[in-house]
Amino acid sequence: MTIILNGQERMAPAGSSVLALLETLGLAPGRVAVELNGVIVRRDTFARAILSDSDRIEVVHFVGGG
Amino acid sequence: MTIILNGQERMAPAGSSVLALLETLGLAPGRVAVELNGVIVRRDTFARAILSDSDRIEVVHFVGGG
Amino acid sequence: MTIILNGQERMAPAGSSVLALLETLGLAPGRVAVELNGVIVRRDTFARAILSDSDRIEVVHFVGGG
Amino acid sequence: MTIILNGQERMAPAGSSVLALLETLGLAPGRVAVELNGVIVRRDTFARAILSDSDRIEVVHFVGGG
Amino acid sequence: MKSDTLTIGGRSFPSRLIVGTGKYPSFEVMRRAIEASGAAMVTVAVRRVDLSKSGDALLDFIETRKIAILPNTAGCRTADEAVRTARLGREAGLSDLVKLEVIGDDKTLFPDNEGLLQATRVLVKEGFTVLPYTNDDLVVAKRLRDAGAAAVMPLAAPIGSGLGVQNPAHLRLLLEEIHDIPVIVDAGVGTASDASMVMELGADGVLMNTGIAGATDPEKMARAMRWAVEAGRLAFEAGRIPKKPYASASSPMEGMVRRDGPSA
Amino acid sequence: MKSDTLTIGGRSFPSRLIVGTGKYPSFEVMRRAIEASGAAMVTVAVRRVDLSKSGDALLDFIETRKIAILPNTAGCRTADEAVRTARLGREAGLSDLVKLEVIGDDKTLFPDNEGLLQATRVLVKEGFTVLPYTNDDLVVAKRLRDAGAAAVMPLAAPIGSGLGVQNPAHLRLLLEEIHDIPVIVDAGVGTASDASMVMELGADGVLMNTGIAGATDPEKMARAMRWAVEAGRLAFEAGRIPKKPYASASSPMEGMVRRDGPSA
Amino acid sequence: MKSDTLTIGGRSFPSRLIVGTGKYPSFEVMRRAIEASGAAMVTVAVRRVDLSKSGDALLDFIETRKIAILPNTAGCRTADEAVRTARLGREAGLSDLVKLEVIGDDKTLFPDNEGLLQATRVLVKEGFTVLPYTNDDLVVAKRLRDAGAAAVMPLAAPIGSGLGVQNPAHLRLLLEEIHDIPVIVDAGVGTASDASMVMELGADGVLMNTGIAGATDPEKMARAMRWAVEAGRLAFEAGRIPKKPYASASSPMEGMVRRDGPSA
Amino acid sequence: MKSDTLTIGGRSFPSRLIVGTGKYPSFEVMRRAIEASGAAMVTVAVRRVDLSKSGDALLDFIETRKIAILPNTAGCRTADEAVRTARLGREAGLSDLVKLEVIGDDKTLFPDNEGLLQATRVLVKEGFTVLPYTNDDLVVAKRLRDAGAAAVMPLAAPIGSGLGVQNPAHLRLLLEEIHDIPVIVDAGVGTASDASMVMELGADGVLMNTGIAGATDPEKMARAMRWAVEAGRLAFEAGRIPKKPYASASSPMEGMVRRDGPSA
Repeated sequence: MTIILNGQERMAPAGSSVLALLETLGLAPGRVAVELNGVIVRRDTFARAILSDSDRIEVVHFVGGG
Repeated sequence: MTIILNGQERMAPAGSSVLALLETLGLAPGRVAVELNGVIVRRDTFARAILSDSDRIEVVHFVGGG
Repeated sequence: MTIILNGQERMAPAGSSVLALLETLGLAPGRVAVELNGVIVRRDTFARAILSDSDRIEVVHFVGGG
Repeated sequence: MTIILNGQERMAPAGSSVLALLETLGLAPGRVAVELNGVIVRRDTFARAILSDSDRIEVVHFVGGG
Repeated sequence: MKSDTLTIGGRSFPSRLIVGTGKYPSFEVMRRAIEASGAAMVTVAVRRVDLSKSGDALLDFIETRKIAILPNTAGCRTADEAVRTARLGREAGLSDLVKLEVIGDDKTLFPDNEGLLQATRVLVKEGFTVLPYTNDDLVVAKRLRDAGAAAVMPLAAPIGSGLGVQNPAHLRLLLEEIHDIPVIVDAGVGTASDASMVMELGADGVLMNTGIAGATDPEKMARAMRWAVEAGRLAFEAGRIPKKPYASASSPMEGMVRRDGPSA
Repeated sequence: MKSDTLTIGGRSFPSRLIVGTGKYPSFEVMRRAIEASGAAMVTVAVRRVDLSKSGDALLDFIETRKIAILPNTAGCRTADEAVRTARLGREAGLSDLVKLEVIGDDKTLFPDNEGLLQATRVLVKEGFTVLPYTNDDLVVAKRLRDAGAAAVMPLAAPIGSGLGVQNPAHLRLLLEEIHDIPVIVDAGVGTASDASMVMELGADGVLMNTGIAGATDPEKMARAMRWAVEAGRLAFEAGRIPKKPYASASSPMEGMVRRDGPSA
Repeated sequence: MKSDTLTIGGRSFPSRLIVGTGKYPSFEVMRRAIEASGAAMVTVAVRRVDLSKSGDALLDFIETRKIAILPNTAGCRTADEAVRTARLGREAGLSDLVKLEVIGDDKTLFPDNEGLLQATRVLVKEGFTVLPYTNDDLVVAKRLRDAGAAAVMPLAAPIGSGLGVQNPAHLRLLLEEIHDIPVIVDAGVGTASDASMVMELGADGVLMNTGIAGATDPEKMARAMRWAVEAGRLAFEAGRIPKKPYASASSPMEGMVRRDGPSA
Repeated sequence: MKSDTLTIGGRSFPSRLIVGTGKYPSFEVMRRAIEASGAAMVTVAVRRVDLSKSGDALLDFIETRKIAILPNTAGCRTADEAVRTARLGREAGLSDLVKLEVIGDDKTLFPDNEGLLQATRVLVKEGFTVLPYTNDDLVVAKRLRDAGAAAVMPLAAPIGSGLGVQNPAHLRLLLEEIHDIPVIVDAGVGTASDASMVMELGADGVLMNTGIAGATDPEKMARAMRWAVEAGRLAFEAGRIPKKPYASASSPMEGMVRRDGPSA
């Protein structure tokens, strides 16, 4: 299926969870925040949150700022 | 009847017009603006605007200001 | 004899030394500077510096200042 | 003879007056000031002031300044 | 563009200086000060007629054929109050001009920009030529412009304080961005150089009251302000020299008479 | 005392603005700027005639019947040099006026006050009307006055810097103490408000060159400076309002139309 | 009240200085600067993970057991964007603190106070501890406070400009009126004296980033800022002397040794 | 060069702050303030012993093993008086250090630079380490240096005025030119940011008295000044960011979460 991750199209296996996606991306779940179709996904539900085709996912973290 | 002129109670003959009121007060109609119960009374209708009991009338003019 | 000490006349025994004067005044020699007729009297010569009649003596010390 | 005019050597006929020098240079006497060997030559004596060999002459005028 | 013409809402005024009419020792002193100032527009307040006394009327001392009346909404604390006062002012003066004030704090008389925007929107719809008194907030100035204000009038300093321009940097930023309507600096001008500075920053005009009315000699101060505004505008148009940290001689360094003759 | 009259050494001049003649793009631009400035006195430098070229002469562009010439000793680094230059200037101009400069540092062109005092004493004895360029040092100003200077000319900022008054506090202290001779602020004025501020502090006059000559439009800037000096002087005489930390309304707080009727 | 304790929303922090984490030459330099600054809270931005590169993570260089993380909404231009970013920041950091920015102009990065108020209301309802970045507008500060902001953070000057406090008079007026929540001056501090001045005006804290990160030696500047904030706070608490226009001797005038003896 | 070491005439002092001992409410308050300031040198005045009263002696409250005594010539109006007082001070303190004052005006306590130079020359010849109190006159500072002064001590503002640096531009020009001896800014510092600013301009040290002694809490203000001097010096060494007229974001503009998802 196709998802839109941080504004860019990307393929992902059907039925993937947010957690699985993060693992694929090599990202530690403890350091990111995830928004799925505009709604925050709480960290303790990453494993249960299942992606669907055309989902819009935002994965953000902290960078230097003032 | 009793009207409230510039926030203060005052007696006025029943059926008085705004124009009559101004004349009684010694005020030139060309230099003031009048509000009757919160609505502007245009200058050319001063003679036709008849006051009723308990009316609230504001008569204002220009004073020095910055 | 009469000396002028810090601008004011004062009696002193003839032949007094600067050191004797300071002792009379109750001043510790280590904390003051002395000028005799406009010339500095070094501290180690206080005992040898003998006053004469009409001498002008300044005895100064440190006070708070900026 | 050789004179030093405004810091530079220059030939001039022996016995020249300051006035003659100015005329040779095309300068109006009314607009300049002249110093001969460090001494001011007043304008009304330009004709009488005769130059000698090695004289140092300064001819100045007004320029824009603040 | 003439140096001394200020255009507001399509109308041209032959002076960039607008003066208030409050706080003068007498109407006669005011009359002379207005004349000395060269102002073509004066602000007035709208107040209840005081029925307990009669006396001279302000307008008898203003040459209304030559000088435009700009009613204000001074003292209003809400958009509603300001709109109501503006309407009364229009009726009294038969002109659409209004200096719009919505005050958000009594001690500083700083504007409530939220209420100001609301009132501006209402009054623009009713056909007023709205001149809102605001602070040096560029974002608000843009909003007021977009809401249809005929000018924006940022403060130099608190009303009546005489402190002069407190934040030239932010005022400059505002002036750089607001071009399609005039920017008239209102409030806080204390003396001539304050007025000049405002104009040098690129303001289109200045509005002041206390600076003139409260001076020891208001008429003379009015004349001072007239020339100060003119001077500041001319300096803005003339293009000032850049500031330099070091000196730069005005007289040439060549041609000095030096050392090679005997010294004096 | 008329606002626009400056009296130096017993002579009266109908303007408080003195302008320089250096650094203009052309003599013609200078001529127009001087006229626009209204100045009644202009400074000039004394330099060797350049024998390698001919051309227009400065004085052809100055209306010397109406405008006094003030030769300077710009560029002089010692009292001796300055005295020598002053003597040459007097001879060239047939006037006793001299703007005396003794420069103590090439980068800042700050005065050497010690040399300045020496040269002042010599020139006063020779009958000159001495106007020394100095810094904002009150003690030196008193000495110059006591030495017979006809005026003192403290700087606002380094020559040609355009920085405006760098130390209004010290300039004010100087102006409070020096009364018997005029104080003319010389150097550092960059724009109109600088000139106004100088006059508001109580200065008797201003001297400037680069601020006008270096502007994009020197003639217009000259006019700006004319009005700025006039405005500043008038403001000084008019007595400005005191500065206040808080606001003070210009319109009366009584008689407001408030809440007791239905809102708009 | 200890000089160096800042209390926000019921939490106490052992430093009045908050520093940013942007613009450092490296994370290691940042780490040392934060340590030198003594700050107990640092701001961070919330951004998309850049999937095209891996590398060091910001948080590896911040001792999060001792230092609180303050996510910001920098770059957001609407209340909606800011709210969304704040929620993401909370999720990433598991803390309710948010430095709220709603930017109204790209060139100046001045706040959009209307959007700021909206976003503040939403986030307060959601349990955030909201620290809004605003300008020196007292009326807006009161509204933010009334909307439940945990602090207000007025600017000293445009973000990253290093200009220092541009309007001490208006900042002082704001500080006089806002007492129940801390006022933390945010943006525009360029050097140590700027930070001291902010604290002397009575601010409860200072937030800065570019002033430290952009210095030639960020670690040393961080230490400078630490002492500057401490110094300014102490000076505020110590009660400075009033300013006087004239001199006042520090040494006594009595007891001078004068003239009555032979001179030296 | 250590940030906190000041070297004068070959001697090193572990603080860049020098404090006065005048005007304290009591010797005990002074003692604590000196300790809090971290100063390694204190100024004292030389006065006739007052024979009419006895009491505590100043020196009992100064830890003279750690703190150098710097006798001043405060109140002297001529070079002769100052030389005489300096000699007495040396004798009383058995140290060659002298803070040299020759006052030229009683209202401003501005220096008489001519007398200062004369006295400096005499005292240098007699082996004194001369620290002359002068104004921000670069030309005089060079002369004092050339006359053998161990430091120059230009004022920030009139003594005791608390006005802070009145002319940073001229002070900067002085600091740029005087390198071979320390420049210690003396007089006029009113609060912490004044002290920081002085150090940021590149001064080697600061001397103050009234700013501390006259504060409501002198001990706390002394601590403030200690950190302020340290902060200002560190900031000077750290290299501040340049000032910019516009904003410059501290957080990256890339990676924003924007509009492409549903809004909050």
